[in-house]
Amino acid sequence: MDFNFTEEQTMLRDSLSRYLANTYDFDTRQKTVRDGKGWNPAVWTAFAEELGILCAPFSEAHGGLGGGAVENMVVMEELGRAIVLEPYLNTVVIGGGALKAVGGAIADELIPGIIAGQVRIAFAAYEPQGRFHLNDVTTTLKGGQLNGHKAVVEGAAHATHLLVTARTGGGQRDTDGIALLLIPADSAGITRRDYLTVHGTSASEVYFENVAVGDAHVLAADALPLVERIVDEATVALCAEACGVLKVLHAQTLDYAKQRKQFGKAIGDFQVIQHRLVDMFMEVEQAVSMTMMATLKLDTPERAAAVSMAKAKVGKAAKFVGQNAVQIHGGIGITQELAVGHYFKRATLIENQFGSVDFHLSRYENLTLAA
Amino acid sequence: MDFNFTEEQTMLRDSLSRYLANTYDFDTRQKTVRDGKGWNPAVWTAFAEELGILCAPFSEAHGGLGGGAVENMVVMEELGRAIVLEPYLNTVVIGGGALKAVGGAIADELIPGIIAGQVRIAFAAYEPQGRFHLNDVTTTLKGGQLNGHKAVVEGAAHATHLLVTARTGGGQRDTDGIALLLIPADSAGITRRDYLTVHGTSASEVYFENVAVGDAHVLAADALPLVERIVDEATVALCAEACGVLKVLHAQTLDYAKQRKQFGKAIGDFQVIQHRLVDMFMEVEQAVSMTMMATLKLDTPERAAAVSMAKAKVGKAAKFVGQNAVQIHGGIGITQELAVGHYFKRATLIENQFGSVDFHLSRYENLTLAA
Amino acid sequence: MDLNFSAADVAFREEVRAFIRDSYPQYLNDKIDEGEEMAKEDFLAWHKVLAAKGWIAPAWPTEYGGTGWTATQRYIWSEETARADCVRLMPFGLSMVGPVIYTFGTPEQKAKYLPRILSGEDWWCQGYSEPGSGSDLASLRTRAERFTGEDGKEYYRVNGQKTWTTMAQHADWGFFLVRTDPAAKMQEGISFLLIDMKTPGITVRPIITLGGEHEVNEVWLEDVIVPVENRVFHENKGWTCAKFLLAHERTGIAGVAASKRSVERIKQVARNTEDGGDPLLANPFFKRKIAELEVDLAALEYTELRTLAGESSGKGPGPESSLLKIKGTEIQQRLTELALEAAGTYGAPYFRSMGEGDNSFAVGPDSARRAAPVYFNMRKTSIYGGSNEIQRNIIAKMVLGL
Amino acid sequence: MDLNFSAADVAFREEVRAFIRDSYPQYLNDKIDEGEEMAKEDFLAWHKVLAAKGWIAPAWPTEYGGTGWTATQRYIWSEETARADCVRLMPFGLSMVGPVIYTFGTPEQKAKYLPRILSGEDWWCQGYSEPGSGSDLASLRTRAERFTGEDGKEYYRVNGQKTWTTMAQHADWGFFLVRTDPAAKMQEGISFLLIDMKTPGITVRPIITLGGEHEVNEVWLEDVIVPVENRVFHENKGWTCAKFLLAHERTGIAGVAASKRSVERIKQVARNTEDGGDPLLANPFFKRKIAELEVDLAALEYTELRTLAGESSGKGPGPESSLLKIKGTEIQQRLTELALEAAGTYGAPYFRSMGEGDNSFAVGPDSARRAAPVYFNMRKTSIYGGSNEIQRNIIAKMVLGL
Repeated sequence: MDFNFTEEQTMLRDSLSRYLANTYDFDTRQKTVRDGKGWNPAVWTAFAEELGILCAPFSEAHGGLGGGAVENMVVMEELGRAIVLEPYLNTVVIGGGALKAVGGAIADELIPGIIAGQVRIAFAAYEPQGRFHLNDVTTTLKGGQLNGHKAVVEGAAHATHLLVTARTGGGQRDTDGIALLLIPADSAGITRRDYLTVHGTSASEVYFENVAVGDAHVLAADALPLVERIVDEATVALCAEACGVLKVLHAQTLDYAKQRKQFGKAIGDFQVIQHRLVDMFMEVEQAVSMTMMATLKLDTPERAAAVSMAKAKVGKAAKFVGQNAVQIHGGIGITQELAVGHYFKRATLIENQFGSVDFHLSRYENLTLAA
Repeated sequence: MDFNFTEEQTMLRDSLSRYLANTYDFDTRQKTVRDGKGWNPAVWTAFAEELGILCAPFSEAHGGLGGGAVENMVVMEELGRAIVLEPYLNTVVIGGGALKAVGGAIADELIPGIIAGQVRIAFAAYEPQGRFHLNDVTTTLKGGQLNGHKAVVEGAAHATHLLVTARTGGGQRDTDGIALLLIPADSAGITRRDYLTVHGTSASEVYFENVAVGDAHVLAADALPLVERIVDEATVALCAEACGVLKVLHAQTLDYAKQRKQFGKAIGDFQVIQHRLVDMFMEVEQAVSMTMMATLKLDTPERAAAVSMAKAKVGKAAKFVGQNAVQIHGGIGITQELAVGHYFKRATLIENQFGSVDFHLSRYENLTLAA
Repeated sequence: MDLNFSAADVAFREEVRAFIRDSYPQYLNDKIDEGEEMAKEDFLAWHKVLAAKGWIAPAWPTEYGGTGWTATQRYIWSEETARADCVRLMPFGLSMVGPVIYTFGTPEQKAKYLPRILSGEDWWCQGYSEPGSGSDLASLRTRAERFTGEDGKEYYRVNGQKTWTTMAQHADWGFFLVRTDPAAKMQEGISFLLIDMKTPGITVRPIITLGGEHEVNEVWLEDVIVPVENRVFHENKGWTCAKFLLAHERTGIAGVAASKRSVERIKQVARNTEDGGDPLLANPFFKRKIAELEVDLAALEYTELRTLAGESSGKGPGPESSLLKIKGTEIQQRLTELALEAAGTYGAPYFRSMGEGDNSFAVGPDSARRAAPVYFNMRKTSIYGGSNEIQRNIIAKMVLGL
Repeated sequence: MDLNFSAADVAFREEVRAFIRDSYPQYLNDKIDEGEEMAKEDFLAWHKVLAAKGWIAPAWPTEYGGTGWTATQRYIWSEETARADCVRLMPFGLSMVGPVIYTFGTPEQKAKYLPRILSGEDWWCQGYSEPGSGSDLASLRTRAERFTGEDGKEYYRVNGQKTWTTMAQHADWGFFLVRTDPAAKMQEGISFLLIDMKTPGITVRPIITLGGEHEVNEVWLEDVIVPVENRVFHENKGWTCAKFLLAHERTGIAGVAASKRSVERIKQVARNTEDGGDPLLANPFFKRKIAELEVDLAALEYTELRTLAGESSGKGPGPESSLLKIKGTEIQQRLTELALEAAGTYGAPYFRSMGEGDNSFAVGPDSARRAAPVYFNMRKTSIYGGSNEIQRNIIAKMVLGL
C-alpha cells in the first residue's frame, strides 16, 4: 500500500496549480460566467497547448502522459480549487474514458484531437424521466436512426461530438439492449435548447430526430456495463473536483473566521464556530480519503461499491461544508460578490451530479447488503 | 383550543409531585432496585390508599376521578420525573384502558380493584419473533385452551391478571383472528421466567400450556383494532413519562454544568456546552408539545398517526437528551452512583418500548403518505 | 386542555375560506404556479384587498386597526391563508415598524404613519444591519448628529451605511437604528429614526444574491437631514424599540402555515416525479425525509401554539421565541433541500437572466425551475433576524441562565 | 499510489492467518459467542501465546521486542486479528506505559519493566484522572513530596486520589501523574511515577458503571512511598510523557478493525432477526444505517491509512489523530446503538447480577443479552482519553490555528 504521488503526479499538480493561480483568478472566471457561453475557448486552448494537461490520462501511444485515474484525480482536484468551467470532466474523463475503453481506430483518431483541444465531447446519457438511472433509456436507435431527448447535457453547445446512450432493444428500463454511440455534434437531425447551469457552465436539452447513425458511430452494443464503468470513473473524478472545492471553502471560511470581528472578538474565537470548523475539516479529510480509496479501486471488482461509498460520503461533505461555509460567512456568503458563494453553488450541484447521496447508498446496498 | 390544565388536573399533578418528592427520592428508589423484586408493594398501596392516584382516569361510577388521557399524562410525567418503578402504565393505563373500553361486568368487577391497588395487570402481547408488531401472534386460543410464549412481560411476576393477545384464527401475521383475553395470573398452565429489566423493574417470559380460558375471560374477539388503540394510549402515556425523565435529565445536567469546573471555569461557560444544553432544551420542549398533541388527539380519527408522530419525536429526544446528559456529566454520568445514569437508562429503554423511532415513522407513512 | 374548535371558530373558519375564495386575486396563484417571482404590485394587490376588508393587521390592537381576533382565530387565519397559498404580506410595516410605533410612538406619529401602513400606501424597509455589524447589531456606527436648522427646528444629520436592506429599492420609508451618542457604549446611545427614503443623500445600491435575486440592498446615507419628530421613543433609547421589534420578528418567523403548504407541494412534486419507474414518493428514503419534516413541523406547530397560549395568558413573547426562529428556519431550509433533491438532474439549469439579457424558457418540470435559486436564497433564514447561533446564545442566557 | 498488497504482504497475511487458526485459544471464541465477559486470565491467555511467538508488540522498536513489521504488515495484523475476533490486548502496558518507558526511561527502567510487559507478567493500570480533573487533566492534585529515607535513599511520599482507573483491581503496577511542585502552574510541576500496586497505602475501590460492570476504580493513595528511581523522565517534566502518551493513545483508539468485525456481527444479527416476517436486514432503514456505518468506517479506515502513511514518511502522529479518536468512537457508539435497536423488545432484560446473587439465564437471542449494557458502557468512549469536545479543541488550536 502506498498513498504517495509519483514525482510526475506531483509535478502535474504543481504546474496546474501554479497556472490556475496565475491565470484563473475569481474575477477572470466570473467574466467568463457573465459572457454567458459557459466556457472560455481560449482557456481550453491554453490547457491543451501551454499546459498540456489534456493528455494526462492517455497512453503514450496516443500522445499522452501514460497516466490514468490518479492523474485525473490530481487534475480534477486542482480544477475544483479554481472552480474551473471548462469541460475536462466531460471531454477527457468521460469522452476520453470511453475511447480508451473501446480502443481501436476511433480511439486512434479522436484521442489526439482531445489532447490537442480540438475534440470536445458531451455526455448525453440521462433522460428527463430517468432521474439518475442510466438504464432508463427511451432514446432509440432503430434501423440506423436515432430518436429521443437527452436531459441537461453539459457542454453540448460547444462539443464536437456527443456520447449518447440509445436503446436498440428491450423495455424502457431493461439493462440490456443499450448501445453507446459517439456521433458528430452537428449531425443532421440534432437540435438543442441551450441554457446556463446554476454554476455557470452551459448545458442543453438535446433532441434527436431521425439522426442517421452508421456502424462506425456505435462504440459498443449492449453497453450498460461499459457506461456504468465510465460513469464510475467520472464520479470519482467529480469527487476529486469536490475535494478541491471543499478545501477552498474550508480555507476561505477559516480565514474569514480569523478576521471577522463580532462582539469585540474574532468569530473564530467562539467555541461553537471553532468546533464547526473542526467538523468541516474532518468532513474534508474524509472526503479526500474516500476519493483516493475509490480512485485506487477503479480497476478492482469492488469498483462500483467503492465509488458509491465515496460519492455518498463526498455528497454529504459537500452539503455540510458548503452550508456551514455560508453560515459562518453570514450575509456576505450568499451574495454574488464573494467567491465563497460560488464555491457553495458548485458544491451543491455536485451533491446530485451522477446521483444523490440516497441514490448511491441504495446502489451500495444493492451491491453488498443482501438480507 | 386550550392548552391549560383544569384546576383538578393541576391539583393532581401538584399532590403527586409533592408526594414523590417526599417519599420517592433516588436512594429509596435504588433500594427497591437492589431488593430485586422490581417494585415496592408498600409504595403501590400508598399510591392507592394515601394518594389515590390509581383512580385518576376512571369514571366516577367506578369510583374514579372522571378523568382520562390528560390525567394519565399528568400522572405519567410525574412518575417519569422520579423514575418510578411501580406499574401505573401496565395496570392503570393499559389494563384499566382495556377494561374501560370493553365495559360491562368485568369492568365493574375489576376497576374498583385497580383503584384499591388490589388488581394489577400485566400486558402479554409481544412475542419473541414479533418484534414491535402487535399482529404477529403465534399464541393460540383453540377449544378454550391457550398455548404460546409472550416476551418481556413487564410486571408479570406481581400481576394478579394477564392481558393476553391470542390467535383464534388466521395466519401468523393476519390482522383479524386475534382475541384479547384477561386471565388470572395464577391460572393453571402458566409458567414464567422472571428477571429484572435494565432499569430495575421486573419482567418475565410467560409460557401458556393448555391454559383453560372461559368465555368470561375473552374481553374481545377480533380485537386488533382495540389492542392498537390501547397501545396507542399507552404509547402516549409513555411519552409523558419520557417528558418527565427528560426534564430531569436536562435540569440535572444544567445544574451540573453550572457547578462543575474545568480549565478554571464552569463547563457551562463553554459555548459548545451552552448550545448543547439549548439543543437539549429544545428537544424537551418539542417532546412535551408532541405528547400534548397526541394526548388530545386520542379520540379523533388522527389518533394512530398522531401517536406515531409523537413517539418518533420523543424517541429521538430521548436519545439526544440522554446521551448528551451523560456526555456533559463525563465519567460520573456512566456510574451507578448518580441519578443521571439511571434516568439515562430509562430514557434509553423508552426509545424502543412500543416500537422504535423507525417503526413509528413507517407506521405514520403507511397511514398518511401514499405515493 | 382541548384542541377542538368552538362552533364560533368553525363559523369563523368558513367565513375566512369564503372570503379568500371570493376575494383573493386569482392571477397571483397563476404566477406562483409558474414559479414566477412576485413584484411589488403583486404584494400590494392582496394587501389592498385585506385593507379594504379591515383584516390587514390581525395582531394589532383594535384601537389602531387590529381585528380583535382571539389567538385561535389568528391561528385559523394563518392556516387558511397558507392553505390557499396567499402571498405573504411584507412584514416591514405591518409586523415591524407598526407595532413599534403604536407601542412607543407619539399620538402624532401614530396618526401619521399607522393608517398609511394599513392602507399599503407606504412601503417600509428596515435600516438595521451595517457592513461591520452582522449579528452584533449594537456595534452599529451610522451617526446622527443633532442640530438646529435655519428654520429654528431640531434635526438630525445622518451619515453612514446600512446593508441587507430588503426591498429598499421599493421603499417609501425606512426605520433606522442610528448612533446619537458616540461616547455611550454599545447598546446605549442608539436612537430609532423614521426616514423618508426620498430624502436627498440616500443612495440605494442593489446586492445580488446567489440565486440571482435583487432582494437586498446597500443603503448609503450622506448628510441626510431628518426632523427630530421622526424619532420614535427617547433619544439614545432606541435599543428598547430594537429589542421589542426583534422579539416580535422572531414569533412570526416560525412560518408554520407556509411550511405546511410547502410540504404539500413537495409531496405533489414527489408524486409526479419518476424514479426508476416508480413515483419518487415511493422511494422509502425520500418519503422518510418528508415524514420527518412533517413530524418536526408538527412539533414546531404545537410548540408555537403552547407559546401563544402562554402569551394569551399574560406572558409576553419571551426568549422561548428563539426556539421558534431556530426550528422554523431549519424546517424552511430542509424544505428547499428536498425540493432541490426532487428536481434531480433538472436542478442544474439556471432560468434567470445573469444580469445581461434574459434567456429563460421552460425546461424540465415547473417545480424544478426555482429549486436551486430558492435553496440558495433560503440559506439567509438561519443568518438574518439574529443568526441561529445568536438565538442559541439568547436561550442559553435568558432561559437557561448560563 | 497503490492499494495492492505486495507478494510478500500476501504471504505474510497467510502466515498470520495460519498462526491465528492454529494458536488462538479457541475457548475464548466460545465465551464471546455466548456474550460472556472476559476475565483477566482470558486476556492473558492470548497475550502469552503472542509473547511466546514474539508478536506481542508490533509497534515497538525491534531493540525492545518489536516485530519490525512495516506499516502494511501491522495493518494486516490488526485486520486479521479483528477478522478472527481475537480478544483485544490490554493497552496499559503494551500501548501506553511501554512506549513511555522505551522513549523516556533509563536503561535500568527499560531492562526492568519492558520484558515483564511483553511477557504479560505485569498487569498495568493508569493513574491519570482525578475526581476534580476530568478533561482538564493538568489540574490534578495528587501530591508527591520528596524526602530522604532512613536508608539514605531518595523517595516520594504520595497522597491523593485517582479515579476511572481501569482494571486497577487486577494491576501489579500503575503509572501515575503526580504533582511534585505545587507552586508551579498547571502542566508544570507534574512528574510521571511507576508505582507498585502492592505498596502499603494504596486502596482500590470499585466503581460500578451503568451496565453493571466493574471495570473502573477509585485508587486512594495515602502516604505511599515510592523510590525516586521509579520516576520516568525529569522531575516536574512528566507532562512531556503524558502528552506523548495521549497522542499515542488516540491513534489506536480509531479501532477500525474491531468496528469492522462489529459491523459483520450486526449484519448477521439483522439477518437472523425477524421483523414483520422479513429479516431485519431487509428493513430499508435498518439496512441504511448499516450502509452509512460502513461508509463512515471506510472513511475512517482510509483516513487512518493516510495518517499512518504520513507517519511512516517521517511525520509523527500529530493532532490529526484527534480526528481518528472522534470518528472512531462515534462509530463504536453507533454500532452499540444499532445492536440495541436490533435487540428490540429483548434489549430490556438485564442478565447480570445486580451485585447480590446472579439471576442470569438465557432469554431471547444471544446477541441481545449484552446489547444494553454494552451500549451504556460505550458512552465512555466519547468521554475518556480526552473527551471528544477536547479533541475538537485540540484540532481547532493545533491544526486550524484558532
